[in-house]
Amino acid sequence: MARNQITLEQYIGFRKQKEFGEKKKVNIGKVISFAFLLIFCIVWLSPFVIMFFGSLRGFSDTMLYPKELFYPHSGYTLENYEMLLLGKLPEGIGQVNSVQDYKIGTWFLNSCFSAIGGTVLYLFVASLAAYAFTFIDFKYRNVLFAGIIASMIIPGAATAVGNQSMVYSMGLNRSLLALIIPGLGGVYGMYLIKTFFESIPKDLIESAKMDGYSNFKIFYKIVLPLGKTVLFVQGLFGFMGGWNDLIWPQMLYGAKDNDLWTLQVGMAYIINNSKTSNLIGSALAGGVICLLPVLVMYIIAQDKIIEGMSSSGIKG
Amino acid sequence: MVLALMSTTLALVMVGCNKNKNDNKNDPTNTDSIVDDLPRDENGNFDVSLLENVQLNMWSVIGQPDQETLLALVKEFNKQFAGMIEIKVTSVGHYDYYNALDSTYANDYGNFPDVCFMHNEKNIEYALKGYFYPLDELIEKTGVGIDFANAYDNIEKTTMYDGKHYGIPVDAHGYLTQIRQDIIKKNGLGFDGNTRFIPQSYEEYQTLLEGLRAKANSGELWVRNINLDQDHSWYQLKDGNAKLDAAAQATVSNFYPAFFHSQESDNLTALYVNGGTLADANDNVTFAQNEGLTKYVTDLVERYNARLYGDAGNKEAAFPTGQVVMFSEGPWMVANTYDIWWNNKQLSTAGKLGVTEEDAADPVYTNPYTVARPYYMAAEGAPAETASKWYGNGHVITVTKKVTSLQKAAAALIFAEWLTQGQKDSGDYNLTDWCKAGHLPAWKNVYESDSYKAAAEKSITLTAMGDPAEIIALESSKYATTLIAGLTTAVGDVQAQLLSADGCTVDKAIQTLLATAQSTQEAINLLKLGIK
Amino acid sequence: MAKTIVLEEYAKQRSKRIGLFKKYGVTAIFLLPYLAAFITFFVIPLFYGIYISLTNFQYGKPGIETFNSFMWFKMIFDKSYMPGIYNSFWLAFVHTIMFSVIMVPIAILLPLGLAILVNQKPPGFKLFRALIYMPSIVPLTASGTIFTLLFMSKSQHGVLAEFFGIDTMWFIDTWFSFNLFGQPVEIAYAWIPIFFMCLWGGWGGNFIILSAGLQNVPKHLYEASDIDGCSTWRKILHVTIPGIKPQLVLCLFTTILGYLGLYGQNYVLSGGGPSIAAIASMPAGGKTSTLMYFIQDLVANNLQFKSSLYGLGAAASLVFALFAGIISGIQMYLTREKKTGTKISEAYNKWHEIR
Amino acid sequence: MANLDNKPVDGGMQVPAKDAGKILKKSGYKIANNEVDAFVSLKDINKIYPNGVQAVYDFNIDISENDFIVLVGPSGCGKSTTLRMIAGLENITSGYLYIDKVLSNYTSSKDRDISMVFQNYALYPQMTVFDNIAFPLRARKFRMPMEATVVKAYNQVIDVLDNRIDEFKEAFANAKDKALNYGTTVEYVATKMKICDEAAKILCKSKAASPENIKNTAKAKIESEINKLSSQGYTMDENYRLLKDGKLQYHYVKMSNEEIRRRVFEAAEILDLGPYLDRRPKELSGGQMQRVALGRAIVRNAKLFLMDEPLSNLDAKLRVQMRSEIVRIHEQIGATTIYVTHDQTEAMTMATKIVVMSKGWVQQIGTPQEIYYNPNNIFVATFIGSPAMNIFDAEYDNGKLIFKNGYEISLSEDYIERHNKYYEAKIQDLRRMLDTDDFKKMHALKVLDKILFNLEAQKDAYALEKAVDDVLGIIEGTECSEVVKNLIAQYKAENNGNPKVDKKWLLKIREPLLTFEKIPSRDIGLLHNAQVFSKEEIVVDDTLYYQKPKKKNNKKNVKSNINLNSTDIEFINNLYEVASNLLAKCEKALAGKHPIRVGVRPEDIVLNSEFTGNKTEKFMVKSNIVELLGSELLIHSEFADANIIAKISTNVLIKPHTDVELAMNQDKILIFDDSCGDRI
Repeated sequence: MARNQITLEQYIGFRKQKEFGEKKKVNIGKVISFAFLLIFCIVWLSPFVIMFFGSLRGFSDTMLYPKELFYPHSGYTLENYEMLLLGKLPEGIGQVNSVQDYKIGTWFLNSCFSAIGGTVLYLFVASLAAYAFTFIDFKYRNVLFAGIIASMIIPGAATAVGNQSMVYSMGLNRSLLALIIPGLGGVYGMYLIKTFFESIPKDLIESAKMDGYSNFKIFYKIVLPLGKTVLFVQGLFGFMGGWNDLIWPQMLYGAKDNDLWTLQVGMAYIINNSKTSNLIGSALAGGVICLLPVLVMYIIAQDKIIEGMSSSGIKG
Repeated sequence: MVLALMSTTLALVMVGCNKNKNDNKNDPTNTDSIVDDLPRDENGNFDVSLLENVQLNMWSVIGQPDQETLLALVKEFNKQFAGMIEIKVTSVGHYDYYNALDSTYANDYGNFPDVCFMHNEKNIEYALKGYFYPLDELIEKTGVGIDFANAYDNIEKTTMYDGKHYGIPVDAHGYLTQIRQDIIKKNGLGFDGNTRFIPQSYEEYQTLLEGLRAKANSGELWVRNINLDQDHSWYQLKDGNAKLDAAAQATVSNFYPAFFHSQESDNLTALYVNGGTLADANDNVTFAQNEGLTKYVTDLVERYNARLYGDAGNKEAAFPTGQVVMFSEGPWMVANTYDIWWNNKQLSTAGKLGVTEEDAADPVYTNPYTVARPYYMAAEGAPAETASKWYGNGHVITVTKKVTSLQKAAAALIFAEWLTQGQKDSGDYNLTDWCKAGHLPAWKNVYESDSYKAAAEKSITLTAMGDPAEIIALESSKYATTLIAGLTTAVGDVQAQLLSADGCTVDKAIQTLLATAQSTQEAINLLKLGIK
Repeated sequence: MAKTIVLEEYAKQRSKRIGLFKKYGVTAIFLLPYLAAFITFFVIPLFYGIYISLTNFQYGKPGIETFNSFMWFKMIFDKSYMPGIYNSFWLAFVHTIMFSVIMVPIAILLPLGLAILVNQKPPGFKLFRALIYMPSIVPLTASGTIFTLLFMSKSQHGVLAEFFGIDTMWFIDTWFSFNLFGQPVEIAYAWIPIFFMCLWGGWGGNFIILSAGLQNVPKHLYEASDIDGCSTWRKILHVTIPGIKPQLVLCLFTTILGYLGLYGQNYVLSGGGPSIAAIASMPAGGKTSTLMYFIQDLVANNLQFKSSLYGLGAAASLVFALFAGIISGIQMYLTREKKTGTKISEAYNKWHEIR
Repeated sequence: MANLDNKPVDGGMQVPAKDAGKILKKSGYKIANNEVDAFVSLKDINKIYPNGVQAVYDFNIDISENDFIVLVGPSGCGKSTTLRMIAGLENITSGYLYIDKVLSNYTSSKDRDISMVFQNYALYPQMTVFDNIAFPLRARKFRMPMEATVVKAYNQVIDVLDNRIDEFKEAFANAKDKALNYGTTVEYVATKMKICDEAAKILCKSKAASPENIKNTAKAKIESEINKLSSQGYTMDENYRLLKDGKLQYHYVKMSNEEIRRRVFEAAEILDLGPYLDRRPKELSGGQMQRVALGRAIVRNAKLFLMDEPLSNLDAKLRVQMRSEIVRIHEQIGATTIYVTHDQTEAMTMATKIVVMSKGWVQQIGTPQEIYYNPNNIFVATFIGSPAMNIFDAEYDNGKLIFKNGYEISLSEDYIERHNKYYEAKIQDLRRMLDTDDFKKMHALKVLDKILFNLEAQKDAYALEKAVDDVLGIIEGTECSEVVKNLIAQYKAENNGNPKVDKKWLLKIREPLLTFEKIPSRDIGLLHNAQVFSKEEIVVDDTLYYQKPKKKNNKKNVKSNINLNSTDIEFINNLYEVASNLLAKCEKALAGKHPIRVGVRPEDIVLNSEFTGNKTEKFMVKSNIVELLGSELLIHSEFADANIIAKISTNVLIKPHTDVELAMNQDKILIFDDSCGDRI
C-alpha cells in the first residue's frame, strides 16, 4: 500500500488546522451550480439518448407502441440501419420508393472527402500564405494582407452565387473537388494561423537562415512543428465545418445528384421523406451515422477543441 | 498548390469554352441535330435487323412495385433484339425524376438519358424546354410502324403540342378510392338494397359518409380489424371499447368515414370532371374560377367539420383496423395492399380469430375491401360530357435530344412500338403485361384485345378503372408543374388549416384557393420574365 | 567574335538575378496557391455575382445573358413591380430579423449564465463544460432528426405529443400576427421547434468563449474591488462585465450574423412552411421562411427558379450581404480602439491653476 | 457599511452571557481590545493551507501608527500571505489580528478600512485614470456630518451676490471660454469661487441677472428650510453642520461629485498624474500605472496601507524613483504602511521596521540598522545586504577560528564567553524539548517505524518483540503510555504469551503515538531552522514550502483530506531525530573543537594597508574580478575555499588578476552556529 509521504511538520499542520477549525467551507455557490448544471446537462443531453434509442426501435413499434421509447416493445432492432445502409425494407412497411435514393455510404465518403480533404488542403495552402505574410518581406505585403483581412467584412452570401456559377464554368459542377477548392480562399483560418505564426520569435527564423536553411526548410522544419497546435485546432474546426456544412453542397449538387451529395444534404432529404412514424426511425439512424464521426472526434479531442475555441475567443 | 494553379487556368479556359454548348437546343421543334446514319439494305430500306448493338440509356420514373414488370419487359425486348438494340434502364425514384432531369441536363449532359419513360403530364413542359424531339418526322424517316390513330385521343393529347407528338403514350391511370365494403354491408348502408357498396354519384357518396358518421356517433357502427392475425370479430364502436390492442383499435373518436383525399390527383379530377381547366391558352390560371373545384374545396371543409373526413394518422394503418372506411390512393397501392395484406384467408376460415360462419360464408366479408373510381366528384351542374369521367395521368416514352443519330432514334422508336403495339407470338400485346400491374392501356387495339380483357377481369384495379376513353388527361402546358403545384398547395393548405387548432371555414378555404391561384399566376408571370 | 564580359560583372549580374528569383520566386511559391484561390473563389465570384444580378443570366448557360436594367433589384425593392416576390422577400426579411431579435439575447445570456455557474468550479466542471458544448457539434441534420421526432404530431406519435400530451398539430397555426408598415405578418407556431433546435445547439461556442473570458478576468481585480468596498453587484458591473467585454462583443456579433443566415433549421424542420396562400408559389413563400431560405430556394432547391430566376438569387444574396456587411461594420466600429480624451486633464489643469 | 457605523464595544467588558450576542450585534460585531496599544497588532498568527502546508508560523508584531513596516524574504516565505491575511483576502487559521484595537479576524476586507496596492496594480482596464482613482470613493458610503446643504448653498449665493458679484461674473465668463474647457461651467465656477456645486448651479442658472430677486427667493428658501430642520429637532452650527442635542449628527452618504473631484485631483497632484487623468491603464507606462494604483490607495485616507510588492514589475531605474516617491508619500500622508517585498534594498531604504521572514518563520524584526548589523542568524545575515555577506566554513577551537586554509583568527574573551553561554542555553533548551511527551512519542514512532521496516524485511521476530518493549520504555510516563501498554498486554494475552509480531498490530500501536500538536511553534521553528540552515541539510521536499508543487507530486500535495488517524502516513523526517542530533552537536561544540561559520560583510574586508582599526592578520588573495561601482570597488576573489567579495573605497585602484593584501575588521566578525545557523 502506498503511503502518504509527508513531513512531520506537515502532519502537525494538518492536526492544527483541524483543531483551529478552518474547515473547508461548503461553498453554497458550488453546490447550487453543481445541482443546476447536473439538471441542465441531463435535460440537454436527453435528445442524444432519444435519438440513439429511437434509431434502435423498429417502425412497427414506433407506430404501435410509441411510448415505449427506451425499451421497444419488440426489442432493439437494427432494421433502420439496414434500411439506410442496405436498402433492405423491413417487412410490412409497405412501399417506400425514396429509400432507393438513399446512398448513405456514398454520402458518408463524400463528406469524409470534403471534410478531411478540404481541411488538409486548406491548412497547407493557408499556412504557406501565412508564412509568407509573416516571415517573407515583399513589396506591398502589408497592403495585400490588409486588403485580404478587410474582405472579411463581406459575408459569404455575397460570393456564394458567383462561386456557384464560377464552379460551373470551371466544369467542376460534377466533381467533388467543388466541395473543397472554393474553400481554399478562406480568410479567417489563414488569419488565425498568421496570428499564431507572429508569436513565433523572429530570432528563431533568422538564426535558422544563418544556419543556411531555405524558406521551405524553415517552413516545414521549424514553423510547422511549432504551429502544430494551431494547425490542429484549425484542422478540427475545418473538419467540423466541412462535415456540418449544408448550404454549399446543396447549392452545388442541387436537388438530384445524389451520387455527389454529402451526408448533410442526404440527411436533409431523408428527413423530408421521414416525417411519418414509420420512417422516423430511419432518419434517426441516419442522424446517428451522421453524428458519430464528429462525436468520436469530439470525445477524443474535446480538450483541444475547447481550448482552441477559448483561445480564438480571447485573441480574436 | 499545383492544383490551385491548375484550377485557375482551368477556370479561365472553361469560361472561354463553355459559351456555345447549348446553342441550338432551345428550339423544341428542331431536329437538325439528328444525323441520318441509318443502315439500309440494297433497296434503301431500313430494317431492325440491320442495327448493330445500338445502346440506349433509358431513365424510368417507375418505382416499386411496377419496376419489376417494366424491367422484365425490357429484358424481354433486349432478348428479342439481342445484338441489335440494348436498352439500359436507370430507375430514378419518381420524387426526383424531374429534378434529376433538369440538373443532369444543366450540369452533366454526358449522362443525360436517350430515352425517357416518364409521366405524360410533364411531357410538353420538358419538350418545350428543348429536351425531346418531335417524333412525327422521325417516325416517317425511320418507318417505324407507330400509328397514333390507334391511341386514345384523350391520352394522346398530353404528348402533343402545336400538332406535333413529343412522346409515345403508354398508359393511363387515376387515383382509386379504396372502400371497406364489409363495413358498409354490415351496417346496412349499401345501395340498391345493400347489394352495391360503391357510391356512384355525389349524392350517394354524401349519403354514405353521413350514414357512417351517424352510426358511429350513435355507437351502432360495426367495425372489425382485418389485419392478419388480429381478432377479426365484429364489434360496435363505443368509446372505451378497448378490447383490442390499443394502438390498432377503432374508436368513436378516431373513426372517420373517409380519409382526406390525396392532394395529388383527386383535386384534378374534381377540376376536370366539373369542366374546369388549370390555365387557358395564354397561361392565365383558371382553376380557381371553376365552380366544381370550389365546391370540392368547400366540401372538404364542411365534411371535415362534420367529421366525415379526417386525418386518422397513417391511412394504410387505419384502413384495415376500421378506423377509416374509404380513402384514395394510386392504383399501384391496390395491388400492393390487396395482395400483401388484406387478401386475408383468415377471413374465410370460420371459428378462428372471431370469424363466424356467417362471416366466412359471405363473399363481401371475405373480400372485405374493394376499389372504385371517384364517381362522386361530379357536383351538380357538371357538364355532361365530363361528368362521368375522371382525371388520370400516365406514362410516355420520349426520345431526348441527347440522341444525335437516327439509328438510335430508330431504336428508341422501335422499343416504343414494341412496348405499346408489339404482340407476342400468342397475339397478346406486350402492353397487356404492363397493364396487369394496374394501368389502362393508352391504345385502343390493346384495350380491345381479348388478352387484355381477360387480364382486366382478373384485376380488381383494371376493372375499377374501366375504359381509358373516360380518362381526362392534363392539358399540355409549359407550366404544368407550377400549375399542378399551385392547385396542390391550395388544397393542401386548406387541409392543413383544417387540421390546425383554428380550423378552417368555407370562406377561408375559398380565400386560400383564390390567393393561391393568384400566387400561381404570379409565379408563372415571373417564370415568363425569367426565361428568355 | 565571341562576346566577352568581365567576370566580376557577370558574377554581379548573376547574383542579382538569383537574388531577384529568391525574393520574388519564393514569395510567389508561398503565396500563389492561396492568392489564386482567394482571387478565383472570392474576388471574381464577388464581381461575377454582381454581374449575374444585373443580367438575365441563366444558370448553366453563361454567355447568352444580357443586361436587364436592374429587373431583379426592382423586384425586391419595388412593391408594385412584382408584389409576390416583394412580399415573400420582405416577409423572409422580417422573419429573419424577428427570430434574431428573440434568439440572440438568449444565445448570449444563457451561455453567460452557464459560464458563470461553471466558473464556480463545482466538482466535475470540466465534464459539464464538455457536455454543455456537446450539442453544438451535432450536425444540423442530425439534430433535425431528433427535433422532428420530438415535434411530430400526435397521429405520427411525436415524443412530445406522446409523453407530454402536447398537441403539435397546432404548429400549422398562426401564433400571433401584427401589422408592419401596413403589411400583416403572421408568426406561425412552426417557429417553436426551430426555436428549440436553436436553443439546444446554437450557442456552445459562445459558452466556451464566455467561460474562457470569465476565467481570464484577473482575480486581483476582484480582490482590489473587495478592498475598495464593492458590493457583489458593483463587482459584476465594474469587473466582470468589462473583463469579458471583448468576448461579449465577439459573441454578440457572430451570433447575430449566424442567425441572420438561418437556413438549415427551418429547411430541415418545417421546409419553410406552412405556406402562405398569397405567396405560396413564390420562393420561400412560407411562414418560416428566412432570407437565406429565399436565396437557397432560388439558387439551389427549386430547379425551376434556378433555371429562370437565378439572377434574382444573386440580387437577393447581394442585398443580404450588404445587410450583414453593415452589421459587421458596426461591430468593427464598436470594437475599435477608442481615442483618449483630454477633458479631465484639462479640468485638472484648471483646478490646479485656481488653487 | 453597517460595520463602520458602529463604535466597537470593549472586549474586556463583563456582560451577562445571554446578552453577549445582542451587544455584539449592536456594535456591528466589532470588539475592541483596549489592552492592545499598537495600531496594528498580530498575535500568534498562523496560516495553514488545506493541504497541511503551514505558510505562516506564529507571526507576532505590533505596529504603531505612521510606521512603515516592510516584510521581506525570499519568495514563498509567507510574507504575502501575511499581508493578505491583514487585508482580509485570506482567512487566518489561528491567532488574532487587531487593527486600531478592533479584533479584525472576521471582518471583511471592505470593513477594515484599509487600502491596498497590488503587485500587478489591479487597475480597472475599462476606466480612465480618474475613474480608477475615484472608484473607492464611489463604491461606498462615507460617514459625514449632516449638513444643511440647501441653507449652505443659498447662503453662499447671497454671499456671492452681496460681495463677490464681479468675481462671479468674471468666472462665469471665463467658464464659457472654450480654451478653458473645464468640465461644466458649474464646476468651474464652484471651484473658482470656492462655493458648493449647488450654489454655483443656482448662480449660473440665473446668471446673476437680477440679484435682488434671487436674494429674496434665497432668503425665503433658507427660512423654510431652517424651519423644517428645527421642527425635526436639528440646530445648525456656523459651518452649516447639523446638531441634535448639541451633538454633531453623522450619516452615511455617497460622496458628492464635488468632493470626489477634489480628492482625486489632490491625489493626482501628489502623484503628478494630472496629464494622464483621461487615459486608460493600457495607455500608461508601468510607473504611471503604479502611481495610479497608489492614488487609488491614498485617495480614501485609509488608516492602513498595504502594498504587495508594488515595485517588482518596474525596471530598475523606475524602481528607485518610485521607491523614493512612496517614501515621500508616506511622509506626506503619514498613513501606517505595511509593505511586502523580496528586495532587501527596498526594505533597507524604505522601512522604519523590517520583518525578515523565511519559510513561514519570522527570523528577525528590527530597524534596518539592527537587522544589518546584528542579524539573528545566518539567513538574515546573508539575505540582507548587497553584496551578500561572505561566509566561511571554519573550525572553532578554544577561542580561535581556524579557516580551511589554516588562516587563524583569535577571538576576544567576549566572543568566547558568548559562545559558551550560547551553547549552554541551547543544550538546556533542547533537553527540555526532548523531555516533553511529544518528542518522546516521536522517538517511539521512529523506533516503531523501524520495526515496521524490519518486519517488512522479515527480520528476526524475537528481536522485533523486544523492540516493541523498547517503544513502551520510551513513552513511559506520557499520557499515551497506558494505551500502548494495554495494547501490548492485550496482544500478548491473545497470543498466549507466544507473540508473533505482525503489521496490523504494530500499526494499531502507532495510532496513539500520532498526536503531538502540543509542541510549541517556537520549538518547531528552532528545529526547522536546524533542518534548513544546517549544512547537513535533511532533504526536505521543497514543495512543502513553495506551494508550487512539482508536477509529479501534484496530486499528493493538493490532497487536503488525508485521514489524520491513518496509519498510512509515512514521515520523511522526524523532529526527535533532528533535536537529538542537534543536542549531540551542541554538546560536542561545548566540549571543544567544532565546525562553525564565520560571516564578514564585504565592507569589513579591508585593504591591509588602508585600514587602521582593529584588524585580523593580513592575507593575500588574487583578485579575479574587479567591479567599479563609482565610489567603491568590489573585489571578487577566493579565500579559504570560499568566494569572497571585498568592498573597498576607490582610493586605491586594483587591477584584476593581481595579488591583494587584505584583512578583516576584527570587531565586525560574526560567527554562526553550524548546526542551526543562529548567531553566537
